[in-house]
Amino acid sequence: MDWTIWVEWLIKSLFVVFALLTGFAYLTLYERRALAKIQVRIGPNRAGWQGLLQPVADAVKLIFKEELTPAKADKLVFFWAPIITMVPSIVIAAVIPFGPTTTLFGRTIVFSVANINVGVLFLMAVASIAVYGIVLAGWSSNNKYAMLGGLRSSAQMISYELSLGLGFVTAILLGNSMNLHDIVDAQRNVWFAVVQPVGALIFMIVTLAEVNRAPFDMPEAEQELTAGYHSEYSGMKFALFFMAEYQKMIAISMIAATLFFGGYREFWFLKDTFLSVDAIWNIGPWQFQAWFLGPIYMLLKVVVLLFFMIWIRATWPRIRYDRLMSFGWKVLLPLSLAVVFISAVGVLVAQQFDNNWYLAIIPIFSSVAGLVAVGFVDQALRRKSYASH
Amino acid sequence: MSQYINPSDLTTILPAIVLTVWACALLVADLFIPHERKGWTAVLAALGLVVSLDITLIQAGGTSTGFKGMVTLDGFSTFLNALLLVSGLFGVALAYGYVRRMGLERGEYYTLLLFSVVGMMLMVQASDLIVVFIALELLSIPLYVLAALNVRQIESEEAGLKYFLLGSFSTGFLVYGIALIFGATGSTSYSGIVTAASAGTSSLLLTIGAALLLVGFGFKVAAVPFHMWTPDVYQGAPTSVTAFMSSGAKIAGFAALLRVFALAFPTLTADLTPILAALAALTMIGGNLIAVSQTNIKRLLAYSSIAHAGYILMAFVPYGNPQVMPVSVAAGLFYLVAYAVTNFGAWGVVIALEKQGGKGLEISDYAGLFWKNRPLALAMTVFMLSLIGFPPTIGMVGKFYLFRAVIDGGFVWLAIVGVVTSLISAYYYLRVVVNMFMQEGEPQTGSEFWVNFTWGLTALMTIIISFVPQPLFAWASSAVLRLF
Amino acid sequence: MSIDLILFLILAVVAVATALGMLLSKNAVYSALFLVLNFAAIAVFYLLLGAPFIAISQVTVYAGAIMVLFLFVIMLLGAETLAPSKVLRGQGWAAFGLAVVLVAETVYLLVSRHAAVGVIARPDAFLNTMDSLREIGKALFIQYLLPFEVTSILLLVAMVGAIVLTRREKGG
Amino acid sequence: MVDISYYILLSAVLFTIGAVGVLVRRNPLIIFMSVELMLNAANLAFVSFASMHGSLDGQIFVFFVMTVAAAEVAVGLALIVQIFKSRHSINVDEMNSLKG
Repeated sequence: MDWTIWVEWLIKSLFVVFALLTGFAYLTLYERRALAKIQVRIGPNRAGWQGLLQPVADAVKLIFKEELTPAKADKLVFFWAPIITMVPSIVIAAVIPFGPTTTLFGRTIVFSVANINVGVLFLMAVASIAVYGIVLAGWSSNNKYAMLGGLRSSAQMISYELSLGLGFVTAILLGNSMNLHDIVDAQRNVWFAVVQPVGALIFMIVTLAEVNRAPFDMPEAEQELTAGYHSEYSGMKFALFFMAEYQKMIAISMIAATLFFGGYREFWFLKDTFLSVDAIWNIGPWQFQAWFLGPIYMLLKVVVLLFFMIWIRATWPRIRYDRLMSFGWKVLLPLSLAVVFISAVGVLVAQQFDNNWYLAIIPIFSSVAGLVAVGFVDQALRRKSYASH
Repeated sequence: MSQYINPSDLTTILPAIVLTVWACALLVADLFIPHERKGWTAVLAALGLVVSLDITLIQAGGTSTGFKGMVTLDGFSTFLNALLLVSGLFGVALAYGYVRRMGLERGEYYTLLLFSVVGMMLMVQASDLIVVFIALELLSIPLYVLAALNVRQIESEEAGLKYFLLGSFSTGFLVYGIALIFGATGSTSYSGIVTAASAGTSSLLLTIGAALLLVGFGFKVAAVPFHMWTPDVYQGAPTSVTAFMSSGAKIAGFAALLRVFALAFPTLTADLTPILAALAALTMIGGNLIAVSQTNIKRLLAYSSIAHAGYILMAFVPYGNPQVMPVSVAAGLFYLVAYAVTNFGAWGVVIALEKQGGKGLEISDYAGLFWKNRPLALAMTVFMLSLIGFPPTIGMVGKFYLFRAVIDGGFVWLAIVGVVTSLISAYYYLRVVVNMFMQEGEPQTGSEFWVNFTWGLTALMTIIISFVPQPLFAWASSAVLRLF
Repeated sequence: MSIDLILFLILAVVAVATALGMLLSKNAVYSALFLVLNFAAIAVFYLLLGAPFIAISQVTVYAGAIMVLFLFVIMLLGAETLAPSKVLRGQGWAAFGLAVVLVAETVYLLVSRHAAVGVIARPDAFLNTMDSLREIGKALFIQYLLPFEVTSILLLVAMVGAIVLTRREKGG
Repeated sequence: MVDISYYILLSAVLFTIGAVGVLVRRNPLIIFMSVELMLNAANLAFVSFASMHGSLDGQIFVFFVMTVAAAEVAVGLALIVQIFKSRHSINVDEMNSLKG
């Protein structure tokens, strides 16, 4: 191992961390402005041009705020909980590819911090330990509201993790690999969101629950639990939770983009044009691959996906907790199982006949399954016994 | 021939597959059976057991291996699977009225029982330690749940928890033992182990592994000194569950142990025989001595079952001696039948006398039973005599075969320990009998057809087989011979 | 001392220390957290031993699911601190004896087998083991098909069991 | 290059700590965690031996042990929750409705 690989790793890691941190800062602004527009308000526009310096102002405020630690709190865990929440939200981005493999300065560069072949499993592992921070924050605060928030979040995240994992399985089946680079490359011709629309939809619903966003933001439902697991947090420690939430949003959008929306690859109508990430540009004496388009496409897709999250927050009421749980277990989980089964059958049939058009049975049958599920929910809601056990 | 699965794989474990599918279907069917008619679930469960038993008997005489050598079908497995399925039937019969009377009636009771039987059958057929491990869990987990089923009685829940904690503790030993065996031989299949072991590599790791395996199984079959959980669990669990698990789990545990030791560890005789002999002696002495001071019939029978684990363990002691071994294993199998039949009968009588809230379980509650309900008292007498090993009962015949095998194997002292402890046991078993005949009392007995049927049938079997033991013993012997 | 050995020793110290921490903590939450750290250390060992799939499964299953459930139950029941340990019926001595025996055994194992056991080949590129992943998949569905299927039944039974235990029948 | 016997030694030490934990602690949750530690020690031994033998079989076994552990946890925690609901105490010492 020569020293250049360390330099490469360092640069890539710094890039990812930097992207997430600035992304977080401007996502807050983005959200506030977008929410304001939806609610016909103006939103923060005073600090700097169009409020672009607002995140800086927020940061200064949070840093100088007094930090309180409840007297009967478990000091050690109370201190570590925000950090434990924060770290997975950054680490999870390590395996996400943000550009095609290319040759730069005579070296082959892979555009992800860690190009591991069990990348999807890595995502699963990190997603599954993300719950610790919230649970521990809730417990260590020695506050009933915080505790209930922590309990709710752990139950909610564990429940929705099943459907999340099945969403990963769908992508693995279609991409025939657990390596995220391979999965992205397999979407060269058609996005998995097109092949498996129901799977993509389930995945996006589940990610909302995994990052505790509206309408699944039970752990911090203010009418019921004050501020949930971070009721007792203030100052920088609160800022860490805040950061973690928005970074998770970004990371999970990146994952959704990678698994279902072609990741860093160009949009389908740009295939084989000079705007494709595989295109070779000739500018004067230089000839190079347009790899730098990869991060740009990724950014575009992430921004759109984030907008959907914000849009949902602006327009949807919070779901009642018992309904949230029955929705996860009784609707999403069976539907995800059906979707995985249909995908597996479709892939198998396509392989048997060696004709990718047979993959068309996947969207057809899974849409039927999805409609059946919607029908069941509708029936249950009509009978008003949806929540009863 | 597919590389994944072949018809011969399926036929090898066909009875278990049928029972599994039946249990899954029953799980669904139970949803449509109204709460007042849960008896139907029991009937359907019994039907499944009968179908599976039918297939087992049709398959009798066939031998095959399946699933890449993971399971074996042979005379040994047929014999024990039949015994396990009959135990399952007795388990359902005893539960049928009991769970309703005690207010425990839930459809899942029977489903879990069926799954437990599937685990036992797989354990009997396993020829790879990985299957032994998973089958053991499959038989145990339903039993943990069933033991804790009576949510109205804290004893039941505590029994479930204790059983669970000790059970998973013993699983830890089992898994570590398998890990060491795998390390020593590079394989978990019996044939792989024996191939590697006879090549003479690293026998120390293998010995430690086998010893840890023995510890793990020791917990499951309740051998002293791994028996601490038994009395509490047997007492706390609903009696119908206790009856089933004291027979079924023990049969499956001993069957797997027999197969593992006979097939995988023939090279370890020198190291393991003394341990086994000591274990058997300790179990007989310990179980019988503590039983003397018991006043609760469930605890008494619990210690009695510990003591009988000791007697069955005697069958293992000469396993390294190729001349004696077939006979001793046959004796072990015969004794398992004797124990199962007698045990179900005795627990059936206990169920007939048990009242709501754990009443009617003291030995003094049996006072005067003979004058109140003669058939029941006579049946109980038969079972007590059989547990002692007194003629004319199946227990006597079983002990006779066992002691003969052990003496043939050159362990006269062990046979003497067996006889002496049997004499000790006569004291406490006869105390129950004396209570029934000589004391004054007003015992209340329930009368449910299937419970009566169970104790009646087992009492008849206990006596009849003792007069004509040869066919059964011949079957057991042939079963054993096909093991090799 | 090679770098590998130093790494091993550091991790081994972490693993043993966290295991002891689990054992000695008064507070069940701390016990659970120590155990999580222990599982993480063991996951790193799996990586060193060239088993990345197992390592990641370890994190997902043990740290991500099992221990979260433990924490959940501890918090739900408020069972953080129960009465201090009382040693019952000579179990302490039994434990001490067991510990001595097992440690003696392992030391003996170490000394006696030191010559016989092999040295692990350095798992060169543990990052690139898609092949081993495929191999594991194939092994599960060919050689170990039966245990795999039985495991699914086992999970079903566990699920039914847990529901039977925690959910009372209506009116029951 | 670490000698495989170090790994086995480590796994034996962890197994012992787990076994001692089961015997000396009275809180069923901690007993249960100790059991999990024992299973993990066995898993470590399995993976070490698999790497020594150069075979995947040991890793497969670990996979099964993990699944079984998950099943056990589901049932075990359900039992503990159930007892707690009816007793509000889960200390094994206080379980004296059954004599020792």
